[in-house]
Amino acid sequence: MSDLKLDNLHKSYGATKVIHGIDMQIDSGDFCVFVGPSGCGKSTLLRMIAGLESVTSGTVSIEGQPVNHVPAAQRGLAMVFQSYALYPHMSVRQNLSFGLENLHMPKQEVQERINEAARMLQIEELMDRKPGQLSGGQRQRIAIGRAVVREPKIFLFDEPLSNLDAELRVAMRAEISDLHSRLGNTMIYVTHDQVEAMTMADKIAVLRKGLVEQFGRPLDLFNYPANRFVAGFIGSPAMNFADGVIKGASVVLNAGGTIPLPQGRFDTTDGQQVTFGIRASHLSLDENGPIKLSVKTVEQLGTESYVYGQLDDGTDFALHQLGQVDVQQGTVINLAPTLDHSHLFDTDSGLTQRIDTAPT
Amino acid sequence: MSDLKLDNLHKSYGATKVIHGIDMQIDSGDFCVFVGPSGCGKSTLLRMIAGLESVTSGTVSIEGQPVNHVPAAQRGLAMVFQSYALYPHMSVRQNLSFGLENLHMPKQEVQERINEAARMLQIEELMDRKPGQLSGGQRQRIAIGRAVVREPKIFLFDEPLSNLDAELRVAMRAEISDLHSRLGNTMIYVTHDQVEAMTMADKIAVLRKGLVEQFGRPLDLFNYPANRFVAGFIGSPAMNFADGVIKGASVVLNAGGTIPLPQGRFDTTDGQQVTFGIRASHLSLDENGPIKLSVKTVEQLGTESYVYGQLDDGTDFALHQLGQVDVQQGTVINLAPTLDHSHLFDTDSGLTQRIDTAPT
Amino acid sequence: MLEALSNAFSGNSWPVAFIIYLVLGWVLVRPKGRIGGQLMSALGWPIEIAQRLSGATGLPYIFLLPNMIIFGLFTFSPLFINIGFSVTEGQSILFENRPYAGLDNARRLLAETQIDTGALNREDDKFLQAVADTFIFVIFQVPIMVFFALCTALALNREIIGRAFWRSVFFYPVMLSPVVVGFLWTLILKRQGVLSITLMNWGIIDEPIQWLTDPSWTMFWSVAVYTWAHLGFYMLILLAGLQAIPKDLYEAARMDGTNEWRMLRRITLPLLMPTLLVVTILSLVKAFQAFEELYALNVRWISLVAYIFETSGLRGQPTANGLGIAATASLLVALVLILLSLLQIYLTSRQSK
Amino acid sequence: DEVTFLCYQDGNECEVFAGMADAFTAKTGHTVKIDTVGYDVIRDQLENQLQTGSAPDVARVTNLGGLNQYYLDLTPHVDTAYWEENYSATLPWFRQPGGEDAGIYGWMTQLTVTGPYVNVSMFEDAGVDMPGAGATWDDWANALREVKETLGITAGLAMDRTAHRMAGPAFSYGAKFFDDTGTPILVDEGFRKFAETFVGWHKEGLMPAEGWPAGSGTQYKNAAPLFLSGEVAMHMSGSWMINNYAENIKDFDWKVVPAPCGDGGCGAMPGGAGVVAFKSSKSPEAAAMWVDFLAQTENTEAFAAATRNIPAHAGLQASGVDYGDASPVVAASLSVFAANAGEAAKSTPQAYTFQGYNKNHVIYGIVPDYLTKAITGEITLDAALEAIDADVAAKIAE
Amino acid sequence: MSAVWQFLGRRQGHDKLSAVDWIVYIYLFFGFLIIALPVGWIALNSVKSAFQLEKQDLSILPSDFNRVARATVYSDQGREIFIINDLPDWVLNWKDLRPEERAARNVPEFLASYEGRAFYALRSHLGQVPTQVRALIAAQNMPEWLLRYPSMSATARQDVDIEAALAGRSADERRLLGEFLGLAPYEPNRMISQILVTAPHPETGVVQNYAVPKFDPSRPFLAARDATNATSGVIRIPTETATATRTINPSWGNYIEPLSGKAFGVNVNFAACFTNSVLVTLIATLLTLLINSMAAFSLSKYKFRGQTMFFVIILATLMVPPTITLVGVFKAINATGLSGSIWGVIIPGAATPAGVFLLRQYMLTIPDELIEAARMDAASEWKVYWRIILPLALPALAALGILSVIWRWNDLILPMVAIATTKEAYTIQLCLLEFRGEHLSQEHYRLAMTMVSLIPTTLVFVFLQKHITTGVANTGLK
Ligand SMILES: Nc1ncnc2c1ncn2[C@@H]1O[C@H](COP(=O)(O)OP(=O)(O)OP(=O)(O)O)[C@@H](O)[C@H]1O
Ligand SMILES: Nc1ncnc2c1ncn2[C@@H]1O[C@H](COP(=O)(O)OP(=O)(O)OP(=O)(O)O)[C@@H](O)[C@H]1O
Ligand SMILES: [Mg+2]
Ligand SMILES: [Mg+2]
Repeated sequence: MSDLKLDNLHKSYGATKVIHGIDMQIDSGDFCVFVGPSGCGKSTLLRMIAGLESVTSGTVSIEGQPVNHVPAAQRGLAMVFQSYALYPHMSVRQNLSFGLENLHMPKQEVQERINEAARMLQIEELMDRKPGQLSGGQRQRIAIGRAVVREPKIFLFDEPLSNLDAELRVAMRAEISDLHSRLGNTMIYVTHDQVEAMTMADKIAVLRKGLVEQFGRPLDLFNYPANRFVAGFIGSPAMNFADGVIKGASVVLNAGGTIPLPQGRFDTTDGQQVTFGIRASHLSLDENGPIKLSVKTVEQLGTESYVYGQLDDGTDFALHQLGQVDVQQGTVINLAPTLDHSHLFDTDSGLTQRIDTAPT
Repeated sequence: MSDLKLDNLHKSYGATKVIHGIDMQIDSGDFCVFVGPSGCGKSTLLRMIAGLESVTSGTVSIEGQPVNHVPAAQRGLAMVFQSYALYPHMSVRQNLSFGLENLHMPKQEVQERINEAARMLQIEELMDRKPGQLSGGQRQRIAIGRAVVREPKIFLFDEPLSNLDAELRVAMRAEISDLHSRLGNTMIYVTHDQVEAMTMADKIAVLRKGLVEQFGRPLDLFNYPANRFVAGFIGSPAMNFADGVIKGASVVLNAGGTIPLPQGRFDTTDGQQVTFGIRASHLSLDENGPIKLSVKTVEQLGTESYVYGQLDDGTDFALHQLGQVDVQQGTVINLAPTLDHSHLFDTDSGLTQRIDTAPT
Repeated sequence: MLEALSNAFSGNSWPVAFIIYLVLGWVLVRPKGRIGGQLMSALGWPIEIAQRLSGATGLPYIFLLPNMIIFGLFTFSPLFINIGFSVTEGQSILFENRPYAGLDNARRLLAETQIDTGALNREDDKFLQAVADTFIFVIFQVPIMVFFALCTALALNREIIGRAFWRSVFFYPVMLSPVVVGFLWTLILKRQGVLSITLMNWGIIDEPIQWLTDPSWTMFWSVAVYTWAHLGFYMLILLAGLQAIPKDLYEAARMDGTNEWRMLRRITLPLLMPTLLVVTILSLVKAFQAFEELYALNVRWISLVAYIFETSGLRGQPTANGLGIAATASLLVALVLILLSLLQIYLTSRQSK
Repeated sequence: DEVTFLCYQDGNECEVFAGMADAFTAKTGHTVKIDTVGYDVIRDQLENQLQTGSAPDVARVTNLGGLNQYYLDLTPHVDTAYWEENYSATLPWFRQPGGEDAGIYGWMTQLTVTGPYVNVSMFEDAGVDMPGAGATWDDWANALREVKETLGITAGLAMDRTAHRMAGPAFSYGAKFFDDTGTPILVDEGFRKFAETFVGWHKEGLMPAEGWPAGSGTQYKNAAPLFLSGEVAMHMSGSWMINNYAENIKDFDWKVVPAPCGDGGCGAMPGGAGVVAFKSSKSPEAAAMWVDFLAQTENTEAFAAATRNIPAHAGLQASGVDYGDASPVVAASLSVFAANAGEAAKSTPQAYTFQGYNKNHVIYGIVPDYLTKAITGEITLDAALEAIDADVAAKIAE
Repeated sequence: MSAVWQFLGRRQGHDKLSAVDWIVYIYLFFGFLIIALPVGWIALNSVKSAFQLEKQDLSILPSDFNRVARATVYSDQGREIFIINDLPDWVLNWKDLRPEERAARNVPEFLASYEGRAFYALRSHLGQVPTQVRALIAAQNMPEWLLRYPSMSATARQDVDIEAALAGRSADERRLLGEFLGLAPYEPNRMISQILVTAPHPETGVVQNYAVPKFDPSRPFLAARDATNATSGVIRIPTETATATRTINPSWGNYIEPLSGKAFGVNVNFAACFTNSVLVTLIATLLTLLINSMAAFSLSKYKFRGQTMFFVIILATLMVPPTITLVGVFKAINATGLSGSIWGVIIPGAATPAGVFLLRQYMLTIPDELIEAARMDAASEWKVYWRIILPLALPALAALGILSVIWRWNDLILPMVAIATTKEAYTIQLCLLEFRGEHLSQEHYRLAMTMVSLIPTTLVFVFLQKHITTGVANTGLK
């Protein structure tokens, strides 16, 4: 039972309010990812959980116990830093044992834990090197190892992959997921890369400006975004949005074109200003399609192709197709949305107009 | 006629040979991209063309004239550097005019050229700012602007996008393509990102260890890679490779499984050691498929999914599917290759065994 | 004011030559643009011309040249002149009046008996005394200063109120000239100075102490004042070193449950080691050269440099062979200092690898 | 021609010269450019300048014999009879050692003599009578001890830190300084006796810790601040101090007393600064004329009166000088010093030999260097005396 | 109050000051005292009068005790010592007055109001004796040698008949002449100022005024003379029972006189010293920046044969100060004809190895691409240097500039070697040393001028503090 509960959490730096009241319940064993644009408060939130940052108001509870005033070291958490924060002057072994020695743990046990962690992370041959002699991926493993040996209730990761190159990131992503499934610990993971979020998380919390916009399973966020922000943030390329007005059972786009809405899916009123949303891969080339796109760039990647262009009113739109498409720059093409995958948001509030919710 | 010819070009730093003899003919108006792994000599080659690096042997000719001994400034080229190399202490206007002033061009003309470039690149409102006050994308435009005002015969770009974040890269990619189509200049562009290469190039030169492995149009390289290196380098995720032996008209994989080969497509001999290649998106889930994959990770990105795993002999294999797939980690799945898109390379030489070539 | 200006620029051909040089440059290069730019363009005309004539190959040497000329004239040639003095004898400063003496000066400096009179030599005692005293000074001064510089840097690296103010306060003595430092402290430490009198008023001592010349105090105060004057500089370097230690290491250590003392011992000090090394060696070299402050303080003992200074007779009465003896001593000191600095270069370059 | 004149001053000497230069110009048409510098420069830099050929034409120097090799012989330019008549006592000081040199090299601007200043008020307050004429150093030491005890002052006697001031008392104790051939024999019976006494005075506290022990090496140290601040009752200094004391002492009475005596006589060191012309001068004629001009009786008298110094001019010494508005105290002090010089010439002629010795400056520094160590107990007195002998021998060997 | 504590105690992440914080603040505060007190002490002393400094008076503020006059008069009754109360200040301070100030006083009229021994004391004190004697001799046609008599040699005195010359003079005239000539029983009368203290009489306990020579709290007793009853002798009064009053009186003249060249006994003109130092500092710094940056550019941005050698040489000699090779430096400066002018300080000091090192390290961080871009832009190498490198190295140049200002301003050795003989070229540090004269020490001027010499560096410090701390720290040298 190493669950974590945040209760109306606030944080201000002097007059600057950074976290505006966050409630969250993270269950034991969950892999929870915090995503959000830069500066939204992800790191701050994580550091408050870790105890590195004081709480302005609200409660952080671990296993039901409020820990607001418990020092970082005694909360039973471990943190993996973005830059890993390995002690550069200590060997890998010393890096791993340092925290345990601070607890005055018997040598014997320290040794055992380290060896076990080393085996698990396959870093046995690196034990006597210094961090400076390791590659990025190896360092990452040591940083995780340092957390693992402490057998924490909860792991915290603050953008642990953002310093790596693309290739290594992919590999590390897999390793961390793997680790999670083996250890079964609660993990909280901060990133602003939503590919990471989508592929690793059991639950994702999307943050914006110190508030949680949506908290749920990845595919639920993808398929049932609660508002326009989440819809735009989750998924790559970002969802296409076009403003329009409800006319009966259809949306009339400001750029021209009428899109019929599936029945009973959206809760709309006539004349409502709405934003229609559709992902690039849910569009198809269709001579009769209601959406007219002036093509600006075509990117042929071999196995897939992207077409970028603008609607008549200047709204950017993108099309994503598998395989190689036969579209020329400068032409105008017609696109049809897959109606099942279309979204509708209130233009003013940004809230989804969908009635159905994700299956639980 | 601003074509560029490289003739048996060599470069050594002391005893280290970096470029081993490169012949290449780049036509006027072409957008030519050099790709290759890190350290393969792309930058060196570009800098030799620019005149920033001396030529050890061989000739660089521009418009038919050898320019080996012409100083950089007088070759009529312009270069956009990876970090842009904007003069941080000068305003945008001064950055643009610095080179022209060095040529003692009349003030009037300098002004005109700058204004024109500014208009073209839409940086008119930025003219009095310093580079430090600009966003990454804006800086990029200034760097290009600095090249444009010199009205060079040839543009050289050395990984101009590698410092940008993913989003901006996509946008900038499009802008550079756009600029090329408007100016019609010859452009040489170095990158090691093959997405960039694929989407921007008229011609791609794949370099490895100081030699050109293949030089041709992007889709030709994608569809008809000349050897295993090019096949593995072009396309993302990288092509899957599995070693095997030719048995009649089929390949018997070392990991088990027999794959029939399309008739008349490959030039093989019985018992030949070959490497079978197939892209992740040219595999499909098929209960009878010859390829058995133990699934290690599944990445569901919403619109597409990747499945990573290993064959029986430990070879890594990946599957790429549109949409969301229903595969569980730890299970074994069967895959069938799309035979039309399969590749075959000699294991020793790595050369393709394909008979047909790209249409010209 | 005006008089000083005219004194500075008249009676010497340097300024005139410089103006001619500039005008020539201006004519040759014909710079355009703003006045500052024109000046700079004109200033560099030899380099411009050289590049036009022969390309870029020789340019690095030309860029080095002005510095190297001055450097050669006033830093190198003195070294060689000193070698010249050390192998010749006599009282004259002119080489034509100084007969060659081989190693005689070294013997005058170091031998047991005086080679000119056959009596017991006194010079070696003095020199060795200076060496010994200087060593004592260095041995105490360097660790003490490094320790306090470190303490101060550690204190200033904390989140304290008015950090910039404190930093300035501790750096300020570095801005004072040795003359001022000497004068300042003499005022306090002389027999009837504030220190003695205050201590007497408090009943700690019974009669005033001659802090700077009392043999049991002179070294203490030499070290103290020298440390006072230079601490700020090293404090600053250490502070920079401390600030270069990534903050997240401390956070990681906090997560690891490290207490402050252990944080200092296991994290801060090891990571500060490279800087500490630089500081130690720099201050070691500086302490060996200690002279000006001590000279201004009139301390009782004679440092190595003061010995050279005095013996050379450049100030004070020239004595027979004093120049040669001083030159020999100076070469010995220079050798030690160069070895020390090479050690530093070696250690720092090893560190940076 | 222009004569460049490097001058230093204890009081207003250079200003007086400046006034006289106008008269000189009026008389001869040559001009004099006076460069007033600190004494340091004369002592430390002049010889280097001479060696490197950047010296002035004329300078006011104190190292009279030491710079002989650079002097311009004035004989061809001046009335030698006049010079020999009036300056015969001091002319040898400028000459080369050995006695063969008969050149005329310089004009003594003034005669200085060492001697003690006494804080009269202290004696009065303590109720101690000052020893009279002919008293010995021991008498004075006893009297000073009493004053010190009674008033609770720091010390009784202060002395500038140089062998020049110490020489007079040492002569009194019988130190010879030179053997019959004129070579220095510093440490003899008399010297040793005085050195013992001198160290003893320091140890018992009769002499202050701020005096000799406060200096290091061969460094000179002026004890005047001690006297000025009322810390000591007696200052062993010299006639050059009169003006300073007359000017600056406002809160006690002071006077100059005759040099105390001893077995060896009543020792005092004569000395003074001389104006010399240098061979390297570009206009030797004019330089020589300037020196000669200054040496003329009326000018010398005017100079002595204006600067309140004892003239080195024999005739003026006898006839006295009209010191104008000078306070009677100053005049009286000057005459005591002049008497000291006369007494020394009789009872301790080695004082004049020492003053004329061209390496006396070396000895001035070496003696304090080692005696200080003996005072502070770093070495024994015997070792110090031995060291003085050896070091002097090494330093003057050529 | 609690708000103040809260402010002082505010910290991120922690609620209140820990024990370590307290120790740190105490440490810093002591450090502050150790640094600020000596500097403050100098500042306070710099406005004390010469007299106060001479007396080693350690009171914090510039002040003097209230004083009375003590006179010693010789007459046929012998020596008499007595106190004169209530003299005007100008009489007490007669010796401090400038000639014109003395002339402005009507001394005879003042003297007329006194008689007896006080009159004789004051007549001597106010310098009337020589004047009156001169007048008397002229008026009475007495022999002129009388004026020379005080300095006449003993033998010469035997040749003159002093009694005859004085024959027939009145008692008053005899007394005047006796004081002047030092004829027994007369000696020159004297008058001095003493400190006025109030204390109970040690035996009777009556509180009254005394005159004492020195008020030194460290001495157990004072040798005091009754300031009211003129004839009593010296009594000892315990120091702690005595009180003396002081008047605060800053001597701004300590500053004004040397700066306007009017200071007595100071051979240098401080305004000129200051100008010289400013010139030296400015020109040398500009020159240093120019040639050091050129060398650093060459060493950091080119590859050429001998590069490492040049660099190592520069580094190695970084550690050999001119102090050690002094004689050689002296010869070199002389040989180049620079000695005796400020150029002898400016030029040899311009090529600082430390500066080259600092700039080189900084220039290494400037991307080569910028230089290549400029070359592509057809800029000449000189232009690359001053249009690209110099502006970009500005932070390092600023740091070096500040360092150079400090070095040059505070430099002592080079000026001593190069310009010690030419007073016109003296820098401020040399001028400060001027006070260590042979016989005079003008401590009050020296203190004041020391304060003046601190002004520029302090200004530099205050305004460029940030650059120093970042610039110096990041290069690690001095
Ligand atoms: N010490 C501080 N003082 C004041 N404001 C701060 C402080 N630390 C962070 N902030 C502000 O708090 C907000 C949240 O910062 P935080 O580091 O949590 O963002 P983030 O979501 O982690 O961003 P990123 O993705 O860039 O790491 C930012 O606007 C930041 O400017
Ligand atoms: N100045 C040099 N001296 C010696 N070797 C060099 C030098 N410059 C480059 N090299 C070597 O030449 C090879 C090619 O370098 P180059 O910079 O051209 O690679 P690249 O293809 O641009 O790599 P990247 O993608 O990392 O930029 C590398 O192995 C490099 O180590
Ligand atoms: Mg963050
Ligand atoms: Mg490259």
